[in-house]
Amino acid sequence: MFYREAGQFKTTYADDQALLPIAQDRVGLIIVLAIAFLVLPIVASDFFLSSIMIPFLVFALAAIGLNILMGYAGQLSLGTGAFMGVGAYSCYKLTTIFPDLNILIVLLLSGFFSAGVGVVFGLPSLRIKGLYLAITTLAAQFFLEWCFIRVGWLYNYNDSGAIEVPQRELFGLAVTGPHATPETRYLIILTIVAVMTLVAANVLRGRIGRSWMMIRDMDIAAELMGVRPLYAKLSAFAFSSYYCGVAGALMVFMWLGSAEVEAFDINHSFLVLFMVIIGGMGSLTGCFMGAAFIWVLPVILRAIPPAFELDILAATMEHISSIIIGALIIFFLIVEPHGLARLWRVGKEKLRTWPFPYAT
Amino acid sequence: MNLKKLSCTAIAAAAMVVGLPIAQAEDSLFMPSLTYRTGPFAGGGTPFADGYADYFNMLNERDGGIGGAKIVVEECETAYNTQKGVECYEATKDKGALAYSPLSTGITLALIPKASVDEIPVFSMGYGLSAAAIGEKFPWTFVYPTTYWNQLSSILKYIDANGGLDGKKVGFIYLDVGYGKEPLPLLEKLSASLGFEVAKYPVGVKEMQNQSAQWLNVRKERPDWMIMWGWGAMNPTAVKEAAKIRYPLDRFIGNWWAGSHNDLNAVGKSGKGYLAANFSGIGQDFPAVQDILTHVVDKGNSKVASRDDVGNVLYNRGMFNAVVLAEAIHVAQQKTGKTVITGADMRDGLENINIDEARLKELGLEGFSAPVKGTCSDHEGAGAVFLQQWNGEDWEKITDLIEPDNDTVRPLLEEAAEKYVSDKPDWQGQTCS
Amino acid sequence: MEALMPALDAVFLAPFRDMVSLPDFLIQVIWEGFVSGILYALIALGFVLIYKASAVFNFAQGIMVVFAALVLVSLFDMGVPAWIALILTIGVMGILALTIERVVLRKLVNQHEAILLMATIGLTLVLKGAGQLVFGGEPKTMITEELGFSTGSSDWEVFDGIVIFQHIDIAAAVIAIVMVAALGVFFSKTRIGRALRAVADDHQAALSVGISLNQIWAIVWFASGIVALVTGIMWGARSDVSFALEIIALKALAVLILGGFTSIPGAIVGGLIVGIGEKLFEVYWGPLFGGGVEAWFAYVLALIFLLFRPQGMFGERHIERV
Amino acid sequence: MSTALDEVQTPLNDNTAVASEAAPVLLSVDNVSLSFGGVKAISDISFNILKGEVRAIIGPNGAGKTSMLNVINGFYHPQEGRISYKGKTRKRMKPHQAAASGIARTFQNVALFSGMSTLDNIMSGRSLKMHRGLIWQMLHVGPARNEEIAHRQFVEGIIDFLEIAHIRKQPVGKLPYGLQKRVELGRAMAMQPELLLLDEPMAGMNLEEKEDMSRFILDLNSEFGTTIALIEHDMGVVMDLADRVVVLDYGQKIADGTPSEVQANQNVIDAYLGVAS
Repeated sequence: MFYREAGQFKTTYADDQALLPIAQDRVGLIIVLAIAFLVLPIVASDFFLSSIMIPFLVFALAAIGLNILMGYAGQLSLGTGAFMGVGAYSCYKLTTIFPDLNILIVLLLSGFFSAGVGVVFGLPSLRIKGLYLAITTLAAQFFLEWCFIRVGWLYNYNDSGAIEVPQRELFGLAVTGPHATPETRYLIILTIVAVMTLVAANVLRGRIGRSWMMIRDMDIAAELMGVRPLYAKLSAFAFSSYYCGVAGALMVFMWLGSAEVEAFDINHSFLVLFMVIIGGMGSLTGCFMGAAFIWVLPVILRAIPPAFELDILAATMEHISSIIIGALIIFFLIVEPHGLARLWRVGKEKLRTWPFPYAT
Repeated sequence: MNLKKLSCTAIAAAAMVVGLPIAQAEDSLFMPSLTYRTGPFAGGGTPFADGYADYFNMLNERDGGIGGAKIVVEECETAYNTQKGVECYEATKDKGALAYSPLSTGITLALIPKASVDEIPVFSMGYGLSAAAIGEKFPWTFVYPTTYWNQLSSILKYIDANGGLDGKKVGFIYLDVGYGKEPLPLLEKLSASLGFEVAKYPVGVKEMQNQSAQWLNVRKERPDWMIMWGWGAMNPTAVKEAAKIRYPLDRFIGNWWAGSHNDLNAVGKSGKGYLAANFSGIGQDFPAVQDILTHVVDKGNSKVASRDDVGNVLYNRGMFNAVVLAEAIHVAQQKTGKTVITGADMRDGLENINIDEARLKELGLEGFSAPVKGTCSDHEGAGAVFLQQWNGEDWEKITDLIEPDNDTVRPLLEEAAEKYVSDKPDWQGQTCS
Repeated sequence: MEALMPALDAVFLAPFRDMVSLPDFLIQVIWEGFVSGILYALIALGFVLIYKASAVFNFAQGIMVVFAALVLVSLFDMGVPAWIALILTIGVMGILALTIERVVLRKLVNQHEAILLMATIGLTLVLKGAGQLVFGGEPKTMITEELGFSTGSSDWEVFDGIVIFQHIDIAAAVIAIVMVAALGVFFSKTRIGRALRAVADDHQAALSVGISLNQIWAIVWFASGIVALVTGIMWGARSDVSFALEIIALKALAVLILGGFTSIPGAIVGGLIVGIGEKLFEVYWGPLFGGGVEAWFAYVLALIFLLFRPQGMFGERHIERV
Repeated sequence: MSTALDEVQTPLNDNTAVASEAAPVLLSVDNVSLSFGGVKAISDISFNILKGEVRAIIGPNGAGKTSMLNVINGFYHPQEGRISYKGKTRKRMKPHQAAASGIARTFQNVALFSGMSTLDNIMSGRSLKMHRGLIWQMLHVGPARNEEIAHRQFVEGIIDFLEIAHIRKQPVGKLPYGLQKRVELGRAMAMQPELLLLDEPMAGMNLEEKEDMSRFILDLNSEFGTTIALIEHDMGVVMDLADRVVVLDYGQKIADGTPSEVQANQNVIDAYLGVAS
């Protein structure tokens, strides 16, 4: 009823090309951002911020990274976890080598290392397509995991073999390490994720984003239109891996506080993959929806037995959530391969045409 | 689903967001239990979690709790996964958690800095960071009864007593993660001072069940002894592979996470002779274990699959974890005079713990383990371990307690602790008189 | 230069000197590689069967191996005699195949192969959750002896040393060979087998043979379910039955790259190359890298191979048309 | 204003040459042979395309017509022979190089970017004309935004020309076939090509759609002076549109000339009778 675009006329191409051409969407986004930036840090509990919101944002960023590669450029990757790892280890090395460098700069710089590694492992994509490529990204995953274990230099030869986040301050406020409050960490991640999402949206609607989608939809035609597969594919790998790398660095520095190689194992690659599938391939909104769904669903499932005073083992709920997520992946692939994001859009379309059910 | 339950859920959800403290019963003691009944290591996590929960439940049933306060055990499933472990920590710490036993090196490393800020002790019993034995540097972390490093020195002592170490070759097969690599620095230092050679055989987590290459190398290099830092599916596979290449199993010694019933039941007769270190008693022949059977298991309040599982190596170890924590609560209650204590009180309790032989007997655990005694600077106790041997069907204790070589190990631990805090300028230590 | 020579020697010469100096050991290494190669090949075979007939890249093959073995062991634990448990397990795999065909595949006909792959990843999650829910997460012991396999070993004295052959490994090799031969006969001699081959080439053509696509899919899933069961028994006998096995199954993906997605001989040869290659590499070159190289050897080998021959060993070069 | 904008604002009809025998040769194919694993798809074919003309390539199924187009725009590399385009002779060229030198094409089986909207599909034809780097793209302000808007303006011109304004924002995957073909033409037009290769632009269309498409092709040729090479089965259309026709059969050239000459050629009649049902 309120979601109508009637009366909103675009008078310039610039207006028409805006990210959110419909006024209600813009208002909605502003409200969401206002809640995220202003309300949540004040009212939400530490647990909600540090165990739900922070992981959600980290995974949303990683999902954006994978979605750029998979949903927009059409290159299937199972190496997300390892690329996140490259970001995390780079961040650790950078901040221990240059302890005085601003931590935000370090976080953003560390993405470049994973972008570089992403390009190297993206090289086969020039000759290999589809499932074959997916399997070669497994090579990246396992080889990098091995490096994280075997190359002691990466974790400063710690006895524990783990990277431990040192405390870093920004304007006298601890932003990493145990003394950083959840609110501080949350706001920093939120800012980084918001800005990086905007940047991704900008790139995706421009020439470069279009060249990725061209390669995805029909690589031969794209090449005949003058897109160079070399640049398009490698830039997609670089861009995607940059996002994954920053997400990995944020994961360790702003959330876990320390990490062993398991934090970047193949299961994380799959976790992010599920987020992209369920959220919707080729949709940035979908990345947030998918991340929220996959991360929050088990948390909710875990809260059900106590709420109903049922004596169900935590482990049982764990298995059930695995079944549910698996079944939902199949369900979405069958019913709506474009995931939650498409359902959301369909819902909005219904609102626009309400009360006429069949108008386009 | 009726309306009342629905509204309960909604309120719980809202409470979760804004973090209203979910009311705990007054005068109760909240003990979170980070379990891993799922995931690749579930086989070991399940009996441990059962023993832990059953002991506290037994105290509730038999004694009405500790000092009159009931113990509330809340399980949170980590699947041995660091992220979920951190989540469990965040979810339970505000409910008045008294101590955490993270049960995975990864989670332990993540919690050590967090818990010290939140003033909740971390009790990583015989795992985690060996350097945490140094109380001056790690006021909030405890590793009773002993560390990996001291355990290794005990094992080496046993080898030395059975044919000498000098000039020998010792193979070290380990899970290629932080846990398995933990004792490497000590092993290398001791090999130089004791004059033995070390051959290392890492086993990747993904290759746990595919160890033939490592054992082929063992066959080639013929070490005189093998020591294993293994966990989960790695252990039975290793013992099977060792038997396959006809390595003498009585020269193959696992650490205390590589010597449970779960590991060797799968191997059966072919694992006969394999040795493992242990610090907690085996079997049901302890009054405390009998009490668990009467008060918890037989009443159907335990999660164990069968009554026979009680008394297994890992079950008893989980129980021992609870014993130490219960004792710490007891000490803290006596020191403060309060029934309901805080994390900080708990820390004092742990630091002043003293489970000597008389106390073990009182607890119904005579001969169960070496005495556990802590001080401000010693968060480890440098307890002794014994060796047990698999007879094809069950574990048998074959040695007396073997004291570690703490004089050698302690300075190395101090060095490691120093290194840990060196790049953390804001680290809070404590001074011990 | 002088610093380089020992390094070159260590990489290019020393391993071969090692091999020659202990020939019995070399044979043992190759045998071990051969046996694990057979197991990789069996997993890959399950993939190939399904991919050939339905172009579904079945990521769930690894978990099906675990699932089949768990069903077998759990039935036995419930008191069912071993051989009856085996037959019942085959029945369970049949029901599973029918269910997968009905609930998942039928709805996804003609979808893009990436979508089908992801559906099987979803299936993996479901099977993993359901398996742990029903059977528990603890590792279980394979009922090797109860099924009539010897757990002993035989020695072969050669080159002044011995090579040890586990009977179960020999059995695995024999069963694998028999199974591949049986599949070969099935594909070339039976009506259904020929229809399966026709399906691989052209769905319409298969329909004209008078067998519905749905039936064929159910049959291939069932067939690879049986392959999974055999694999599960063999691998379970070598270590134990646990969900940790699932990750090892991923190596079959590397095998597929070498052998091609549709070639049964390719799966076998690819499996053996990966199995033997990774053992030789780990034993003779692994120490140079600090060990543990088995974790990535198969994938990196596949990656390098792909760069030179993207269509696999036995695949035909694909000509793109517009 | 930046150079990118200047380029965009150049009128479409900058090459005003009209087809005549005197017009310069734009592309010439000399003795080209192409085979796949021993099977000859094209053998020893030579012909040329003059600037500004509409050149048709016809022949029965499997005559090698599409292969010929693929050779011209660099998708296939001929084993023998040479291709000269705008006076430059080459043996190999990559498709994107062909695109950069002004060759655009459409496909027999529509090869649109099915996940993208009509507008984005046609915008994709502007890829080579857009130059703002990654940094500007990321910020999407100033030059990058202006560039995007300028090209949008240009693309809107094409949308008007092809009368597809109503499907501007729709994903092309779900459009009817005839419209998809039109969008594909629009995408090729957006490249402002000197040489436009059309592979069966009217296949599967009804009469009305064919008439529309013919009108677009003729307008494109006469108003904007684009040189066009097209493959078409409908002889009526070919005779109406083409200035000159080359006929292929079994990979060989059997005739070349004006429509009426070709129509009278005995080889052509035989080839068509032999294959036609």
